[in-house]
Amino acid sequence: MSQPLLHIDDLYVHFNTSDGVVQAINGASLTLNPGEIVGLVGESGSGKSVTAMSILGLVPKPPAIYPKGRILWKGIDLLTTPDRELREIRGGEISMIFQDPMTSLNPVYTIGHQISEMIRVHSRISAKTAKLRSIEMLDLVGMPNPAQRIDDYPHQFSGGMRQRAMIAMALSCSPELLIADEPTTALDVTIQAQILEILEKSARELNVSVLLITHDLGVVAGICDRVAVMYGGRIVEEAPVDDLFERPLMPYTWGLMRSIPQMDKVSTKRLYTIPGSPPVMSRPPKGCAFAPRCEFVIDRCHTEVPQLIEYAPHRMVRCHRVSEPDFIAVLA
Amino acid sequence: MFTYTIKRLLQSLIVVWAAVTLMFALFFIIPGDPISLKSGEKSLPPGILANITAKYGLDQPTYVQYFRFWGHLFKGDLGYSYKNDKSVNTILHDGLSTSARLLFWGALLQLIIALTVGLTSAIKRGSLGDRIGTIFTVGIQGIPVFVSGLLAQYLFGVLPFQMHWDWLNFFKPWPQSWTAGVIPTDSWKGIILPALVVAVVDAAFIARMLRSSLLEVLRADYIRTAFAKGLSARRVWFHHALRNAMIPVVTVYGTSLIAIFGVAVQTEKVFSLPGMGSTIADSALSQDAPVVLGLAIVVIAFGAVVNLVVDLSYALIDPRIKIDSKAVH
Amino acid sequence: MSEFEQIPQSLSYWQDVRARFFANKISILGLVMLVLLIFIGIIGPFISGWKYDELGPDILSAPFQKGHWFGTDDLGRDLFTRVTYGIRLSLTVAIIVTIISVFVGVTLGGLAGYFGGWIDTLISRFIDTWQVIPFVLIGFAIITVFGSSFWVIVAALVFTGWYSTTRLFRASVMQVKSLEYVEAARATGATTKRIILRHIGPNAIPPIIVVLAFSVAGAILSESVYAFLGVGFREPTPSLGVMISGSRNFLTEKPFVFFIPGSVLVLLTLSIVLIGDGLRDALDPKLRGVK
Amino acid sequence: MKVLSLGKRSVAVLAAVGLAVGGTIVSAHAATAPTYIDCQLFSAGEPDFIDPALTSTLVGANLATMLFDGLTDTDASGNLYGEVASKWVTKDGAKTWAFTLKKNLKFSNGEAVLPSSFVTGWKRAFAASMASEVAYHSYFIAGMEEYNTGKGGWPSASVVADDSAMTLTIKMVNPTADWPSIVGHSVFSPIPTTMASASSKVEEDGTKLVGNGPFMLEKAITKRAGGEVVIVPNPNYGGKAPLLSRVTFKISSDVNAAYNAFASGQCDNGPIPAGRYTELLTKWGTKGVKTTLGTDYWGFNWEDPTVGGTQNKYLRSAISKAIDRTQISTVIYQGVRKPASGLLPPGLPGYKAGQGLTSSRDLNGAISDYKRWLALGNKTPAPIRLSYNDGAGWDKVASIIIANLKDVGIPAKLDPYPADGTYFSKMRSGKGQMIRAGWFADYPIADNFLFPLLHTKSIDGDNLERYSSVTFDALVDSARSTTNKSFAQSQYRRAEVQALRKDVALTQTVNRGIATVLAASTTSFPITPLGMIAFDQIVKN
Repeated sequence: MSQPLLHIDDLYVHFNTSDGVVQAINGASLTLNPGEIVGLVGESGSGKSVTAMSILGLVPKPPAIYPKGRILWKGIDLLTTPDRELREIRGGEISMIFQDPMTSLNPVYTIGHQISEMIRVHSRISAKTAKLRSIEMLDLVGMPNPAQRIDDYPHQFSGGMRQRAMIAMALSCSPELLIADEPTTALDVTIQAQILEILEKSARELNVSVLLITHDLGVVAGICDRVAVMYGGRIVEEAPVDDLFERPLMPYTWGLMRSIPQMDKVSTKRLYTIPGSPPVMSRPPKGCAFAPRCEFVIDRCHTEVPQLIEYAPHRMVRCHRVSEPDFIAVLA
Repeated sequence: MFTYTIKRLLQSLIVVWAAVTLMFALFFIIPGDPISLKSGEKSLPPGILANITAKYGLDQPTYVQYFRFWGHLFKGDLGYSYKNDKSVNTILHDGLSTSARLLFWGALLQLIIALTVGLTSAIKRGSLGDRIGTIFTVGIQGIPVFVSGLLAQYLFGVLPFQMHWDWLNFFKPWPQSWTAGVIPTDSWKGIILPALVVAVVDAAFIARMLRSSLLEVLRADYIRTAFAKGLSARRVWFHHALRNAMIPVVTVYGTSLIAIFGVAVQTEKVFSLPGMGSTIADSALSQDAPVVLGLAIVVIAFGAVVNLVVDLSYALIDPRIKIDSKAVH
Repeated sequence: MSEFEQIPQSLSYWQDVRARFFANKISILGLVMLVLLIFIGIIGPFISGWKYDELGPDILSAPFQKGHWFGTDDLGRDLFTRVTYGIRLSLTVAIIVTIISVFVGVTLGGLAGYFGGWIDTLISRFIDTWQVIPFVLIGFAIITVFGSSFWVIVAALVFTGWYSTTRLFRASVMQVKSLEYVEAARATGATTKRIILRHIGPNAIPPIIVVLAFSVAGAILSESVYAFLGVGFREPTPSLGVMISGSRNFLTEKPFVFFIPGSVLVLLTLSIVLIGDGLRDALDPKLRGVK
Repeated sequence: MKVLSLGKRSVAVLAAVGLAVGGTIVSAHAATAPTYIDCQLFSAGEPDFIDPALTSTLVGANLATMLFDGLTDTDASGNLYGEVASKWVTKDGAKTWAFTLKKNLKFSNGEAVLPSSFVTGWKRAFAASMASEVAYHSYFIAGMEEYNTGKGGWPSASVVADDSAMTLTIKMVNPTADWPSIVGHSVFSPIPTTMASASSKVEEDGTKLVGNGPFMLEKAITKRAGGEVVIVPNPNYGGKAPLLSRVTFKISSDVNAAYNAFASGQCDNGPIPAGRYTELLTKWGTKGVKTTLGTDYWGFNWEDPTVGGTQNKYLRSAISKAIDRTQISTVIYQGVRKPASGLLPPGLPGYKAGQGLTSSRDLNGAISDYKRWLALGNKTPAPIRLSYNDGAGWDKVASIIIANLKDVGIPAKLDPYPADGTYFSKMRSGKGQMIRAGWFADYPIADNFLFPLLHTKSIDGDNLERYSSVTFDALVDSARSTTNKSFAQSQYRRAEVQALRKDVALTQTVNRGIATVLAASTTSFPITPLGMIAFDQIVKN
């Protein structure tokens, strides 16, 4: 196997706040290969966004500190890369789109200006060429009349169109990795599917890896090759998407799946909800972060953090009870 | 944009007309006897008073005076001082040459100080510089201009002399080479301290406004986007953040430009500068209505122009403002 | 990073405001300063042993000499007594002016903001007109025409201050009016009076409290400016502006005559500005729960 | 050299207090006579006019008298002398005055000064369209009031000029024994024919202002703060030539700025800012201090039930005796204005000291007078209002008087009026109780004080007290209509005693004075009792 594109190696991110140290990430590891679309799933507060932002160095320091770990981008540790080089990677090799297209575009500049600006930062081309390239990109993401609309301001677009423009911008410098942080959360349900489709289509067409961050397993199911589930600042399970849906190995993943409404099964039962609330990361539990909410909790879970182990090829899981066959059967 | 500009221009003209009429009413209708200043310690015989009244047209009904006033105004004639028959145009010209210099440097310094302090304290948030900046900007708001003017005179004139701190003395002639022929020597000497006094109060306010506005903008999602695009911090601050942060600041700057006249009056009084402000103050005290009114027209028109420019620059800075609707305010 | 911050235990809005205000060290400093100044203003004249217009034989005597704590002015009057009266005068004038301005502002601004339409247009255009006339000119006009008695000065200060409160209250009413729950109240058929009193009023109040503080500071400043320029209170009224104006001639030889009333005026306005700053931060719902 | 170094030191300090008005120091002149730079004259803002037909202020008149010579003038010792006139006579008991003019006098443009030059000047000055504030001085001449108010034509029978005989004959309305003094006022200046139709705005182009005085204008006037007026000797002047080759008047926005310009070495003289006399006189010496023909006083409203009328005389005398004039003089004027002993100022022809009730404080007398007043059935009055026009420092004088009265037990309070116009019109209509007033002589004659200030005919005019006494009026009237100078003088003195001592219609406080700071190089700086600086007689080393 060739060198992975991105390898997050045992990453820790803490925040110094007035309430004490918030341990947002406590040893997360994740690998992305070229051309792969990987989903990173978790509740809000699980650290998925911080992980994504850390890749691009967008977490403000202070208050953030990185006590341990590396983020290797084609073998280079992004955490220690000087700002000047990091800037070239940002947008040029790794680009990112955000949750709220309403606020993620600068309201005082035209869409065209904002896309061209990105292009011209990363390649020495004329303004005119950059504009043509922008129109081309908008066309790629399915923007109608891109040549005219390029001179419009963000407030003149609908939410879906703005997110298309964001995708166009993110892809305009032919990055190798696109981080999409909840790209559809703020959009209407009808638009969500379109955007995901455009995202997948464009990524496959341009051979761009995607790290799709979402709290919605349904989104992941549609387009991802592989899924990593995050809870309490750690990756708790990682698997090819089909395997995961077929047989979750971690009680949290299991819970998540049961809470998805299923259209094909008619059920009279109430929709499942995971009891309790997410851990407070300024005072994280001593053992497994999920232990207080887990239906299958054993004493050991409260005292000892389980290790991420390879349960089967390409299947990683972090649970003390994964070695118990009965337990696995229950989850399935 | 064009129709909007025309519409706003007309609105400004109406505002100027209304404000001037208000001033006219205050000075010509209510007191009734503006000639009283002629008759000071020594009383004047009625015949003499009648001659003077007729000379200034004050024997006419008020509405005739009012229309005559506008008639003359359209011809560019602001009338004549009751005090010494001097043309108000000349008085205005004389006062304006001093005030314009003071206010130009004052407004410029104000902008420079405000931008420097506001930007650095926002960017270096929480640093020692930011804290000093905050104390400076909060503290200065409690100091009225005439107090800071006198304080400046004490600190940069009296004290350095008494302590023999020649390097601090703003009133010592400065080396010729400093001016390098750009501005006449005595303009520099005369104007730098008053201009600083003019600048500093509202500069502090604008700096605070800019700082909080910038901090709010820097938290915005599109700033994160800009960083994610691989832009340098400098470009993000100046190209993306500053322009957005300027929107509320422009209003404050406009208001402060209108208010700068009040500041100028005090500064000119404190520093004995023969500008518009001190002229209006003296003329108002002696009820020399033509001078007050003539100079007030200029001040009012200036205020209206500033308002207009502020409104138009909103539209330029922020495309979200729909300039063809009246939702500007 | 708010998603990692703890949600504070639920407090009522005003408890929360109070907690936040008292957590602000600078506003506390302002409050302490103001209380101290008011205290001196109240008891000063009783303990100084002089009257504010009592001429003494010691002219321009330095502080802490011959029974004058702050020295005397050019007529041998006790500066401490005059300064304490100055605090009383400044605050009295400023508070009266503020009450009237806020009353005018709330009435006109409320009318303009709630009813909109031609009432709003009329009031807004009037504000536009008034706004371009610099405040000193308004003061000059009113005071030179009607003289400089107490109530004329109050009127001049109201005339220079009313429009900012009006504009602010108008904006705040318009904002609250468009909020969903007011729309809802309207939809359920609540009367105009009820909507104004029960729904809009209480929500538009926080900005008024902030304006109140800044308006008091502004009125103190304006009053002193008028006095300095010779159109406000005049000798021998112990206004701080009058004292500072009279001190100009002694700046080189007896600077304390300037520095004493000057610093009292600065401390007075500064303390109120600091309190206003603290109140604004404490009342702003956007900052609620954030330390 | 000690003085000089002291001066140099204070330069920077004082320059700090207000910015010195711009301009450069004129360096040593090539001409033999020294040049002179004056910062004193126009130190309180721009002059009103320097056109003699219009100027109503001391500073304007001062410059006008340097540019124009009238028929007569008063010298620094207060003596009347002929300027253009060589002699004057009246043959009909001061009803008609005939002036004989000096020959060969010229205007600065070369035109001869003839009797008809005065007719030209007066026709212009007293025309209704000029609306001159000082035109009323001409009302002594028969038919001139009608001419000035537009009710009659030019009274050619009253002003007869005979250019060949060089005589000017003037007919008066009433016998006017003091006419030779009155005609010395600058409004009676002659003008050349070129100025005959000059409007009231002639000063906008100052070069058209052509006179016959020792100086002439060098360039157009820039009458504004920061500007200057420059006069140079008139080459055609017939009298004694000035000792200076040029005088530059700098116009300052206020006294502080003017003083700072002086202190920084830009001028040869300057004014003294109020309240700093003592400090500055020690620095610069007292050469420039001079008493002038002016008196400050407080009048009692004759119609007021508390202080007015003969029945309240003892209250008025108590107040008069209670006032500490020395305190006012030293605390407020630091000795520049000296305690006055009567209404007429020292230096005025016919002046006699001690005409008033008292010039020094008499506390016991005041207390006993007050007791006598109370014994007449009066109760302690409501605080007596001391009315004054605000903004000119009178509040301080009033404060001292209130403190003085308190020692006697008489309550009093301040009663300021905002604008001068309002104040005087209110006082004229009888709204005051104790009325702040002052008078500066138009011409050096006793009548100029006594008639306008206290005569019944001056009620509604400058008789702010609305004082009316048959005895007083009879004394003044008899003095006015006689040509017997010593009789007139004794009548005026009796009238002054009647009003001040017997009726106590007013109580004088201080006599006015002028304080000028002078550079060490100025060795002679003559000021006339009328407050005019004789720039043509200044001696500078």
